[in-house]
Amino acid sequence: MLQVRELECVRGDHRLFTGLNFQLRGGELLRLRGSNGSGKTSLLRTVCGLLEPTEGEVLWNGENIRRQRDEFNSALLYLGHHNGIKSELTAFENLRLGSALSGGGVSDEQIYDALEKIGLGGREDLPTQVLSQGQKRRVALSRLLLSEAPLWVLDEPFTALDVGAVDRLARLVEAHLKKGNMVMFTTHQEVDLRAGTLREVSLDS
Amino acid sequence: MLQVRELECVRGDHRLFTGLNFQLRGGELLRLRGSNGSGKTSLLRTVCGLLEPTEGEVLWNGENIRRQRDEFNSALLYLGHHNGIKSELTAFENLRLGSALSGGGVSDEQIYDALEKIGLGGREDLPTQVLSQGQKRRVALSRLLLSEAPLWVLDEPFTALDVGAVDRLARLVEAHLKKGNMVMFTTHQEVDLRAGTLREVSLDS
Amino acid sequence: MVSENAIAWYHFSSPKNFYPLAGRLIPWFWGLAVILLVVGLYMSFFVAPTDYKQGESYRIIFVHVPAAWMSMFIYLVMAAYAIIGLTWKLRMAEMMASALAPTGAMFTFLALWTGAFWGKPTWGAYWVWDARLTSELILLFLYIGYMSLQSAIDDPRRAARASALLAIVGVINLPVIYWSVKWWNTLHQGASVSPTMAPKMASIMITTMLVMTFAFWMYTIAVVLMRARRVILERERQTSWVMEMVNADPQAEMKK
Amino acid sequence: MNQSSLSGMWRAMVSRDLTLAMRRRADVLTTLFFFIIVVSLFPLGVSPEMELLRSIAPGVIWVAALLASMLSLGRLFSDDFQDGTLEQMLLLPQPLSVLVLAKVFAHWLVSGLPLVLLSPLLGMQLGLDSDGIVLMMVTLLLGTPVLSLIGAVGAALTLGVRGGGVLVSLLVLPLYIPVLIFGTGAVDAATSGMDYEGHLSLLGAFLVLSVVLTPLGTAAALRISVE
Amino acid sequence: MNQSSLSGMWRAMVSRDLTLAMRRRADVLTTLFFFIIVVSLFPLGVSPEMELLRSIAPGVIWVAALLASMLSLGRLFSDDFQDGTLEQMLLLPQPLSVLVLAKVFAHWLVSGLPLVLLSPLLGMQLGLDSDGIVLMMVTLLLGTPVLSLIGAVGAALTLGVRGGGVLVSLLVLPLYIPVLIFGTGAVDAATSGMDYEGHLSLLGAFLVLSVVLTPLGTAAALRISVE
Ligand code: HEM
Ligand SMILES: Nc1ncnc2c1ncn2[C@@H]1O[C@H](COP(=O)(O)OP(=O)(O)OP(=O)(O)O)[C@@H](O)[C@H]1O
Ligand SMILES: Nc1ncnc2c1ncn2[C@@H]1O[C@H](COP(=O)(O)OP(=O)(O)OP(=O)(O)O)[C@@H](O)[C@H]1O
Ligand SMILES: [Mg+2]
Ligand SMILES: [Mg+2]
Repeated sequence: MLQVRELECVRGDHRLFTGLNFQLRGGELLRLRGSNGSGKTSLLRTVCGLLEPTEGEVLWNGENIRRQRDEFNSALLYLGHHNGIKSELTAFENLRLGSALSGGGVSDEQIYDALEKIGLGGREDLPTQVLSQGQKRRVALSRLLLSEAPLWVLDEPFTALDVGAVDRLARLVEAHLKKGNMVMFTTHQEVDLRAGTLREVSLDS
Repeated sequence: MLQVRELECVRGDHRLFTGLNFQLRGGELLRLRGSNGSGKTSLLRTVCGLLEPTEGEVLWNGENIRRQRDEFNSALLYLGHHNGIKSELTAFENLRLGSALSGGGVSDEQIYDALEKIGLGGREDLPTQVLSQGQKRRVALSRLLLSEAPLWVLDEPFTALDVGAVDRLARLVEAHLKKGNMVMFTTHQEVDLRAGTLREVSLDS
Repeated sequence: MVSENAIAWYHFSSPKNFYPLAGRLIPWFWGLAVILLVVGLYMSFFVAPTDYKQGESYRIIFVHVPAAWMSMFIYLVMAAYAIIGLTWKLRMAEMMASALAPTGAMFTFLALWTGAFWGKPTWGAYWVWDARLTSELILLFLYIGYMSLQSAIDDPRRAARASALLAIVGVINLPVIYWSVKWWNTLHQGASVSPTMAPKMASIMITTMLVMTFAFWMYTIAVVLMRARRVILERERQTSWVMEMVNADPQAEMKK
Repeated sequence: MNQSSLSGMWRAMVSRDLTLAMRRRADVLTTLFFFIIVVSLFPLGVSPEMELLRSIAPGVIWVAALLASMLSLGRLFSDDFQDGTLEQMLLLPQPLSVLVLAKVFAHWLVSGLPLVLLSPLLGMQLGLDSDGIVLMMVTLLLGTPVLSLIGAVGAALTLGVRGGGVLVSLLVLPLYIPVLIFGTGAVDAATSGMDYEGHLSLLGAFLVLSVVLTPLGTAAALRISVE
Repeated sequence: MNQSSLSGMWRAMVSRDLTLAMRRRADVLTTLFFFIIVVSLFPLGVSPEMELLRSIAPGVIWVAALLASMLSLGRLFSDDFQDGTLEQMLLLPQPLSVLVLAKVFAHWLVSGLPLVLLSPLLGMQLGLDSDGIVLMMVTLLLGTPVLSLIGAVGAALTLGVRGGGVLVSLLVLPLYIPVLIFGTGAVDAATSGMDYEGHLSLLGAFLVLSVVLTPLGTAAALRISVE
């Protein structure tokens, strides 16, 4: 269970949000709303522990994430504005090396399978730098297919994706929630997502 | 008038499109469709003269753009996947220096006005690197408000924008078309754009 | 007593309480600095005897040596603040560390400059690659690196923490550098010119140097407190107490 | 009209790059400090004896200037390339080569000129006499713009190519070598009382040639790299 | 289990960075090439006399190695930072300092080791005798990893900072000085028939110390920089 308590974030002169409280249980989907610059990315990064909050804390299973970094990190999958893939490596190598780093246990077939599913069949062995904007995003998203982490934190996962890919990703999120896991995300697009419990947090005041 | 004749683009092993023909007259809007990796960005860059076509040619007022680069460039405004703004400069400085480079004639008031209109009022004097993803995109888009170029080429201009900003941009495009100018763009989002003549070119085969 | 001290410490480690305290202390330190400086300069020029070998030019020692001492002291103090700031996340300590750096660099530069100035009449050259001179030069580089890093990062919080880390790395290296430079020089150069004067310095000279050192210290504290106040205002400008103060100030002016 | 818009663009470009340089003041200063530190490493690495140092001083200072200028060139186009502003520059309705010349000029103002102004101090530290120091400044004044201009071609070529650094060194350094040889040669000649005017006029000729030729090459390289 | 997953991660990290290095082979070659060129500039810039060259050889080679290693540091974290993979590394369920050590090790394999292997050739060019050459290799073998480890702290601190490339040299070069002094000191001692073991054991001590301490500093710096 993820809990956020009295969180405050200040960037430069702007207090983006303060006294923010919410929690996320298994099977729940949290959608973050807010206009450009309202602090969505900052909040997501704070929840992941990449940004230090000026006040308040983030708890995972009741304990501050800073005091159990390894446990929390192994339960987390974060996808930010950046894709986090190496442009010199092929899509396949990116996924293989990525999974080896985070503890391994993923076979080559699983990787090819994931790439096929996400719509990159036939392009697995191109260096990702020659891929189009949307194809790069897909490589990053295929990590979702390979990971066992119960908590997904997705920062505008739908950007650059075409209609088909948006739909595929939405189904993926729904399946993840069905298994009793948690997803926290933000997007400016209207996406059709059905989930058991949908929570919304808005940062516009 | 923009004309594209028998254009072909090959990247690596993939022939993205071939034998492409279309033309764009004053007051017309051209929307490029196609799934991820179908070659939309490549086509837009070819039209701008940044990418050399493997076959065919792009004509502006009947002449190949490569033989009249300065004339064509002064009639063109291109906005790519990259925002093309300097992160060390403020939004205001970016626009002022940008307009000075492209020939000048824009006053400081006009710039402040444009930034206000695009929704960056109060953030004009922050270095753009601290702006959020959507705010950066808005800085890039405010060039549209300051330019006199008759041909706009926009590569996914709506990414990272929130609902309000998407709407504002759509109205801007409509106004540009009303003046008898041309717009060529691509997007994966569904956007409500009313124009006199809407052309569509699809790259999916 | 102890706990009272601890509470006072804690109290003044918050920028909000530190700001007015510093404001009250600054005039005192300025006063002390001026008095000590006047006394020290009087002693250096009129009380201390003329050196029989070097004549009057040796009097530069009364600026040179205290400046050289200060340059090293200040680095240590700065690193100590950096450690405190990083481990206990005390903002005030971070700010003190960054407020100290320019003064430290200034004294380093002063030591180098007075030394070079002195070197011309005594050694016949502005610069020689002596161990002590070289390590002072390296110290200047460390200070400049610290300040450049700080000014290159826009976000003040990140700037403070990154440069604090650098200061700590530097302080671990400082003895190694000093000692290796010494070794290097003695290995290469048998009997080198070294900036040591007559072995037994007259006690009046030592006293003068100490007075000057204290003057420099008082000056440092005054300047650093002033700089820290400026840094506080800049970094805490979005907090309510700074805003209140900034908004209240004009009214206070008007009442006067 | 065309001429006035050209000079307007020149001014706009130079002032843009100078503004950027002022924003990253640390950048400018670091080139300088790099220069100072590299020169100071030599006494530490080689020997602190003044006699030896004096004899290698012109070479050391010139090599350090060459390295500093080469390093600072890395950022000449790469920032603009990454954030997409270079793309926009290629789409300006003005000749690209003039734009390039303006950029290189601005770059030299903030990274070459300070080296020239600082060199006397370093010359003194290494024990050069005053004749040597003056000549050192003159040669650097003529030579560093050539380094920037030649380096710009290399920087433009490496933009697209990942780690094309080798290519740059291969292309650029052989061209740097004549500048280095005549630069140090002039100082050596002066300190040993020989004639040095031939060296200087050759350096001047290099400068004129590279002002005329390299902007064209750089512009062509940029168009290729942005594809 | 924890231990095996740590060593698995170590292997994964090293093989990832070596794969990347092989993809950008040009990059690796640049470091080497830079090393060679800097050394070769000296006969051109200073003087071609063998006697003089021999006396400055250890210093020149060490300074060149130091600069080459420093330059290659620019890319240690910056690519990973820009494309977001560094962010992902910070979110791995393993201690960051071990990860950092693995990265630095891989980096040394492709940028430090080749310098060591190449140094005899350059030593020969500058007229060093065989004793000097052997000792040069040994000191470089002990010293270059220290350079990489210290440099990593600087690289991590300047991530994403404007003009980080040159700034890193300003931060790191003063810290390199002890290594430089003992490295060249050992070679000088050997060529003049003196005892050099003290130097070597000090270099060894530096190596051990920096293996233990710097990864912690680098990890802390990375966390600060990614904010
Ligand atoms: C640029 C040149 C010089 C630099 C960077 C320099 C640096 C220093 C430093 C760092 C110290 C403090 C050392 C310590 O307390 O352990 C010092 C002390 C001193 N310097 Fe210099 N110095 C320079 C030139 C000179 C010259 C030319 C003289 C006179 C011939 C001189 C005479 C002294 C004396 C007498 C002391 C006090 C020694 C002691 O306390 O043991 N210095 N200098
Ligand atoms: N150093 C800084 N100084 C001033 N303002 C800053 C600084 N850093 C960030 N900001 C502000 O903080 C906000 C950052 O918000 P964030 O990136 O979290 O927005 P977001 O909600 O993700 O927006 P978007 O929808 O555009 O991605 C912006 O308004 C930005 O201007
Ligand atoms: N050097 C290359 N080798 C092989 N394929 C390449 C190369 N360069 C580009 N491509 C391919 O060309 C296509 C690039 O298309 P482009 O970027 O124009 O796509 P797009 O339609 O803009 O897609 P998106 O909607 O994702 O932005 C991709 O399919 C990519 O895989
Ligand atoms: Mg965001
Ligand atoms: Mg595209």
